[in-house]
Amino acid sequence: MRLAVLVGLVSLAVVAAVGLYVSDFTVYLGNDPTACNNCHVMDAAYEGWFHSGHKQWADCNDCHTPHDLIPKYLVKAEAGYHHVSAFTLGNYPVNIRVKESSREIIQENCIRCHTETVATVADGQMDAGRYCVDCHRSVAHGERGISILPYQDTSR
Amino acid sequence: LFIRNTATPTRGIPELLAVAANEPDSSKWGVNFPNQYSSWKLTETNNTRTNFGGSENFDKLAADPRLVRLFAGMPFSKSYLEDRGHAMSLVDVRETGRINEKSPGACYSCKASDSPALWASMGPADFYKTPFAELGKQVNNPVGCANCHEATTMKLVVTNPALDEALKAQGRDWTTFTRQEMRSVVCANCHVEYYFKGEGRYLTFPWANGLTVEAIEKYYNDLGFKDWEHAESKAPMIKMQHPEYELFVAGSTHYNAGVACADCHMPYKRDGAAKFSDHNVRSPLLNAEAACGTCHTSVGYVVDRVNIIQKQVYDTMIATEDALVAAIDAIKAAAANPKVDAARLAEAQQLHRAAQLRWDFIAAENSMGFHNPEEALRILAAATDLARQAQLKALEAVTGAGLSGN
Amino acid sequence: LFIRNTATPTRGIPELLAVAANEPDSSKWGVNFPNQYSSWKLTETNNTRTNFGGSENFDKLAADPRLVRLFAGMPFSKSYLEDRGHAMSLVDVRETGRINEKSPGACYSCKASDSPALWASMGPADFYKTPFAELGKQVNNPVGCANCHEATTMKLVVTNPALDEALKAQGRDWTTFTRQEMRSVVCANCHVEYYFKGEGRYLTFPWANGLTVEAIEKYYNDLGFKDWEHAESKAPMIKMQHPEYELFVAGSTHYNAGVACADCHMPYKRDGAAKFSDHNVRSPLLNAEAACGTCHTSVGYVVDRVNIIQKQVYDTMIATEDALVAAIDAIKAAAANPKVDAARLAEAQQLHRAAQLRWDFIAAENSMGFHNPEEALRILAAATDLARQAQLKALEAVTGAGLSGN
Ligand code: HEC
Ligand code: HEC
Ligand code: HEC
Ligand code: HEC
Ligand code: HEC
Ligand code: HEC
Ligand code: HEC
Ligand code: HEC
Ligand code: HEC
Ligand code: HEC
Ligand code: HEC
Ligand code: HEC
Ligand code: HEC
Ligand code: HEC
Ligand SMILES: [Ca+2]
Ligand SMILES: [Ca+2]
Repeated sequence: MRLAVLVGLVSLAVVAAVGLYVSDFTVYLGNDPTACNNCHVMDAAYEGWFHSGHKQWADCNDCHTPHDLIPKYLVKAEAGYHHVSAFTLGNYPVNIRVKESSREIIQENCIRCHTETVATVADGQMDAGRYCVDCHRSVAHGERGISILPYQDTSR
Repeated sequence: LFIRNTATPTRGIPELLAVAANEPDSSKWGVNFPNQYSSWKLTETNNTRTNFGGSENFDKLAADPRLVRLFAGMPFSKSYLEDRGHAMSLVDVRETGRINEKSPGACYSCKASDSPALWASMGPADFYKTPFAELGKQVNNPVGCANCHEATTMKLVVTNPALDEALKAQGRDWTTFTRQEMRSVVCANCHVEYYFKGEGRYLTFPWANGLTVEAIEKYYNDLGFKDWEHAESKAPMIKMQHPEYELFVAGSTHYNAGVACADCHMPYKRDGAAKFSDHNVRSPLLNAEAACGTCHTSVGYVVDRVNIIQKQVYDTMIATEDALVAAIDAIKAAAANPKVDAARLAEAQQLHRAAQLRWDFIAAENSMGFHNPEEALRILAAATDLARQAQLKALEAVTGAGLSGN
Repeated sequence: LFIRNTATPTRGIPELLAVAANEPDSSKWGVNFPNQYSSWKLTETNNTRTNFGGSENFDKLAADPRLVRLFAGMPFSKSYLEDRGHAMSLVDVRETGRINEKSPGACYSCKASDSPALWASMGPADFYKTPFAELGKQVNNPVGCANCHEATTMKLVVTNPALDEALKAQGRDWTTFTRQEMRSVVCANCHVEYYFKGEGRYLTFPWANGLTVEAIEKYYNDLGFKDWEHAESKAPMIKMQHPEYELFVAGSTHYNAGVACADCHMPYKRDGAAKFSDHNVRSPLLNAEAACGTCHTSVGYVVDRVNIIQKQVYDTMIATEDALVAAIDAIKAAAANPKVDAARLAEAQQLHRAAQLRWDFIAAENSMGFHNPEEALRILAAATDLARQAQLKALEAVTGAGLSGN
């Protein structure tokens, strides 16, 4: 128990330290998408979002963080720590994927904005066991289909 | 958190009328749910044709005369039309040339929203064995709300006793299925292969060994069952009927990806702000933007693939039919030959049965293979092989063995 | 337009060494591109096996003895191994039992990064007709950089004269192809069906009528070409070889979706910040997270589908082989019969040729159908049908017509 607390404090220190080191930390308290894009590993996600139907409607945090104040910053701290450490240590997968926890946060946000639209259909009597994005596969980050890099430069 | 129980009040339209359990009249349900009702009503007037489907009830026998010989000796050789919308089911079952005085009430099972109420009142057994004409007096509504929904909750439910029994026999309890599973299972109330068991013509699904074509074949073979004796080859035949559900769940791309029948055939539609399930159930190719476009950004690409796949399956299916016709000719010729080897002739007839039930599993299925392209082609390849072997055995029955290299 | 503002793929490090045009030695290129070089080097030691592929060079003839009879009378009946990585190409072509003193230099075309330089210096015609053993003295490097890249620009290029000529013959100019197209076309330098034209053993791709199996069959028939005469059936046979490119481009799901060979076989890999194409070209199933995960959110689902598809294709392919063996037996038996009808026997032999070249188009293709599942199954279904017809014709050649119902 005491150990856990200790670890907690240490990691907090690490978050602060590494965070400040990697990039100016305060922007993460805001909602500016480019803040996410500070990391090149977020490029694909950023670009996808940039070209998706939602750019003018929703920022990263509209979907990726809960919308009651306290949880929002808890998630940010947790994710932020994960991102920074993963990024600095480079121990993240080739293809970054949302965690189940993020999926559920996102789902809540879809419904939050579209309550009216889905009022009728979200009134099922059984658990659907599926997410909005199982169908709306490209609303958030555009087409996942074709490998992106070959299209980066048409110069050659 | 998922699309799940939110308080009833949030439903698009507040209930105006309490609908009785198993209410046969869809218009009564429609008072509460005008969008679903009016879209369902459209299935009455749909008449657009697609390459291999659509809602124009053209004559399948005229389109492909081979069918007349393949079904020789049974009603499908007399009358077989392309199917159309749910609201036409009653008209079509009454107008078909396949109905005669011996037809049982069982034929109404999947054609009327009166069925659930009648099953409840008179019991399935009596329903099935009552003559078609007589039962007809109590049947007035085509496939409708009561065939898929529970009136009080609007839940999707298993309404057909045959499906309930088939699932129970497999030790599966549909009341525990997820909503997504029910979006396909509700179609299995009708879009499945069936037969009438025994004298009572009891409606039964042959699922005891599983849902693959091989499992269904084994079921019928173990039972020593035949739908009819082929008029030309005298083989004991099985007629397969609309196994949409069975083909789809056999490891298809979409089924394994968690997609349901309703996703493609009842895509959401927008009415002002709120969206609802389009109850104008028809070929998704007539509505591809909504039916496919939400999951597939390039609708042109997927529709293109459907056309490619359907042509591949159609060409392969026609080759199977030619092989079946050749087998029938050979068996007929052999049987007519005085010095025929009876044992080998019987083998040839068994091969004809095995080949044609496989072919029919794909031919009677209504997506021209799209619901599960690889499985459809695998089955057709086996059917052609068996048909040619039937032809060879028939030859051997006359010429003696050795020659054919079997 | 897409992803415009991100950096172009960063090459490991700035160029240190100017690489000469067609430089055969990959290690020289490697000085500039250590990531690509070291990953390419891994193809030398890969030896993991998958259900139907992988990098262990197991004996295909032992795994499926039917092949020995199907290839009776030609080298593939003596030696046929599972393929492995690019860096092993030279070792394997030299160790195979298919090489003899009559083998032409043409066999080195797709086995060495020396080929482009030699084609440039001695000219393709001389390269091809020089005896294998003699040309071998100038060949020291397995498939490598020079087979796919232009040294000065690192562009992907067509290096094989046969591909260049085949495309020209179709009026297509590869220098105008998009980068994504080249990510598949570069593989077509080698992963295609080919034959040696005339006395000079000139390496040629049979593409004049198109790339489908029917178009290739027509090409060979018009030419009256045969690779060998079958030792048992005496039919004029065609040996198909690794038509990966042809099968893939025949309207496959992935090709039509704009996916390239390199997307799956050379997925991007990360080295610190830099991303590069993994040059450890192998079965994507050994690297599914990267190979499929870029586009498919559920890797488990797609790998599962591959297994289902490959089993469907394998089972269907084995049925075709049994039909082919039966046909060979029947033709042999008929030919041995004194009162055989020569004309019908010849027809049977033509049917054997047509059936086996279709089967081989899928059997010699290395993805067990995955590159284009529906097309693979369509072709196998046709092959089985033709094989059984060959068997029937052979019978007719002895018993006379009428009986078989053909
Ligand atoms: C409209 C809602 C929405 C917005 C706005 C949005 N995302 Fe996402 N994000 C999603 C969804 C949905 C997924 C994928 C969930 C899934 O695949 O099941 C996702 C996945 C991701 C992933 C994981 C990669 C993957 O493919 O699973 C990253 C990284 C990401 N988003 C970052 C961002 C960034 C950075 C921004 C802002 C530039 C952003 N998102 C904006 C909804 C959104
Ligand atoms: C410090 C660099 C960095 C920044 C800034 C950053 N990310 Fe990430 N992000 C990463 C890395 C690295 C991963 C991979 C972590 C893993 O999957 O193990 C990741 C993964 C993700 C994922 C998928 C994993 C999950 O948590 O579900 C999402 C979603 C995501 N980031 C969203 C965001 C959003 C939204 C922002 C801006 C508020 C953001 N990122 C800013 C580096 C960063
Ligand atoms: C911050 C609010 C917000 C969030 C979060 C959000 N949306 Fe939206 N979305 C909008 C607005 C505003 C529009 C445009 C008006 C409209 O069409 O309703 C829109 C449009 C859409 C559309 C129609 C246009 C298109 O791109 O196809 C779909 C579908 C959609 N959203 C689905 C989703 C899904 C799925 C999620 C969760 C992954 C989501 N939305 C999250 C606000 C949001
Ligand atoms: C079964 C597949 C499916 C699921 C699950 C699903 N949708 Fe939809 N959604 C559709 C279809 C189909 C449409 C209609 C598209 C059209 O009209 O072309 C649609 C339409 C919409 C629209 C309006 C788009 C427009 O054109 O204005 C919004 C917003 C939307 N959905 C949000 C959601 C949200 C939020 C969820 C999760 C609660 C969700 N959807 C779940 C299939 C789905
Ligand atoms: C991925 C989408 C998809 C799913 C899921 C799907 N279908 Fe289909 N279905 C199609 C397409 C496409 C066709 C071909 C329509 C045509 O040829 O015009 C079709 C055809 C049909 C037809 C014939 C339609 C006609 O035009 O006469 C029926 C009946 C049918 N499906 C029932 C079902 C049932 C029952 C299920 C579930 C067991 C199901 N479908 C699942 C896409 C789908
Ligand atoms: C109570 C029986 C029953 C149920 C339940 C049922 N169907 Fe049908 N369906 C039929 C009958 C009967 C027809 C043919 C009607 C006719 O041709 O007159 C039909 C026709 C169709 C057609 C062809 C329509 C056309 O225009 O060609 C499609 C598509 C279809 N059904 C899909 C489905 C789907 C998807 C479900 C489940 C969501 C479903 N059906 C549930 C009995 C049923
Ligand atoms: C298990 C449910 C079920 C039973 C029992 C059933 N049908 Fe059907 N019927 C369907 C479905 C589903 C369709 C639509 C798909 C199709 O046409 O293949 C259909 C379509 C039809 C059609 C319209 C297309 C055509 O074939 O002309 C007729 C007529 C028909 N049935 C007659 C009958 C008769 C007569 C019987 C009794 C011998 C019967 N049905 C028993 C489910 C059933
Ligand atoms: C062929 C089967 C079938 C028939 C017939 C049918 N429904 Fe449905 N209905 C469905 C399916 C499938 C859903 C989707 C349920 C889900 O997603 O949980 C649905 C959903 C609904 C919903 C929930 C909101 C929505 O649109 O998704 C209502 C309300 C509804 N139906 C009313 C009706 C009424 C009224 C009728 C008669 C006019 C009717 N249904 C006939 C299959 C059917
Ligand atoms: C609810 C989502 C959903 C809907 C609706 C849907 N699909 Fe798909 N489809 C998928 C998924 C998931 C896959 C598997 C490949 C992948 O992971 O993208 C797929 C794969 C495919 C493929 C490739 C498989 C093959 O055999 O080539 C085709 C073609 C296709 N879909 C066509 C359609 C058509 C046509 C429709 C409409 C009638 C449709 N889909 C509706 C989700 C969907
Ligand atoms: C969509 C992904 C994908 C694409 C695109 C693709 N392949 Fe493949 N390839 C596979 C898979 C999966 C296998 C099966 C591997 C196995 O069975 O272990 C395979 C197998 C192979 C093999 C045999 C590998 C072995 O294990 O021996 C070769 C050679 C090959 N592909 C070449 C090609 C060529 C050349 C192209 C382009 C014309 C291509 N592939 C396009 C996925 C792909
Ligand atoms: C210069 C000729 C040549 C070119 C160009 C070429 N290959 Fe190969 N490839 C071969 C040969 C030869 C082998 C077999 C080597 C052996 O078995 O010794 C092979 C083997 C393979 C294998 C099987 C590897 C294993 O471990 O089983 C795959 C996969 C493959 N190639 C894919 C590709 C792809 C993808 C491309 C294009 C990006 C490509 N090849 C380009 C000649 C070539
Ligand atoms: C057009 C290019 C090309 C030509 C010409 C060619 N090969 Fe290959 N070879 C390949 C490719 C690609 C592979 C890998 C795919 C496969 O094994 O099917 C391969 C694989 C092999 C292998 C390893 C697998 C096996 O079959 O044991 C041997 C040995 C081989 N070739 C021998 C030869 C011989 C001998 C010749 C001349 C008669 C020849 N090759 C001509 C392209 C070619
Ligand atoms: C089997 C064919 C093949 C061989 C052999 C090959 N490459 Fe590549 N290489 C490719 C393909 C395909 C790409 C992707 C090009 C693109 O995306 O435009 C590529 C890309 C590259 C790139 C660009 C950066 C990147 O990683 O995408 C470099 C540098 C490179 N290769 C170096 C080499 C070197 C060094 C060798 C020899 C050790 C080599 N290649 C051998 C096919 C090959
Ligand atoms: C560059 C993108 C990309 C890559 C890489 C890719 N796929 Fe796909 N895949 C697609 C697209 C696009 C479809 C078509 C369906 C759709 O639109 O979602 C598809 C469809 C499929 C399907 C459904 C078709 C069928 O016949 O069932 C399977 C299975 C599949 N892919 C497996 C794989 C496997 C396994 C790999 C890796 C070896 C792979 N894919 C790599 C883009 C890709
Ligand atoms: Ca129809
Ligand atoms: Ca291999």
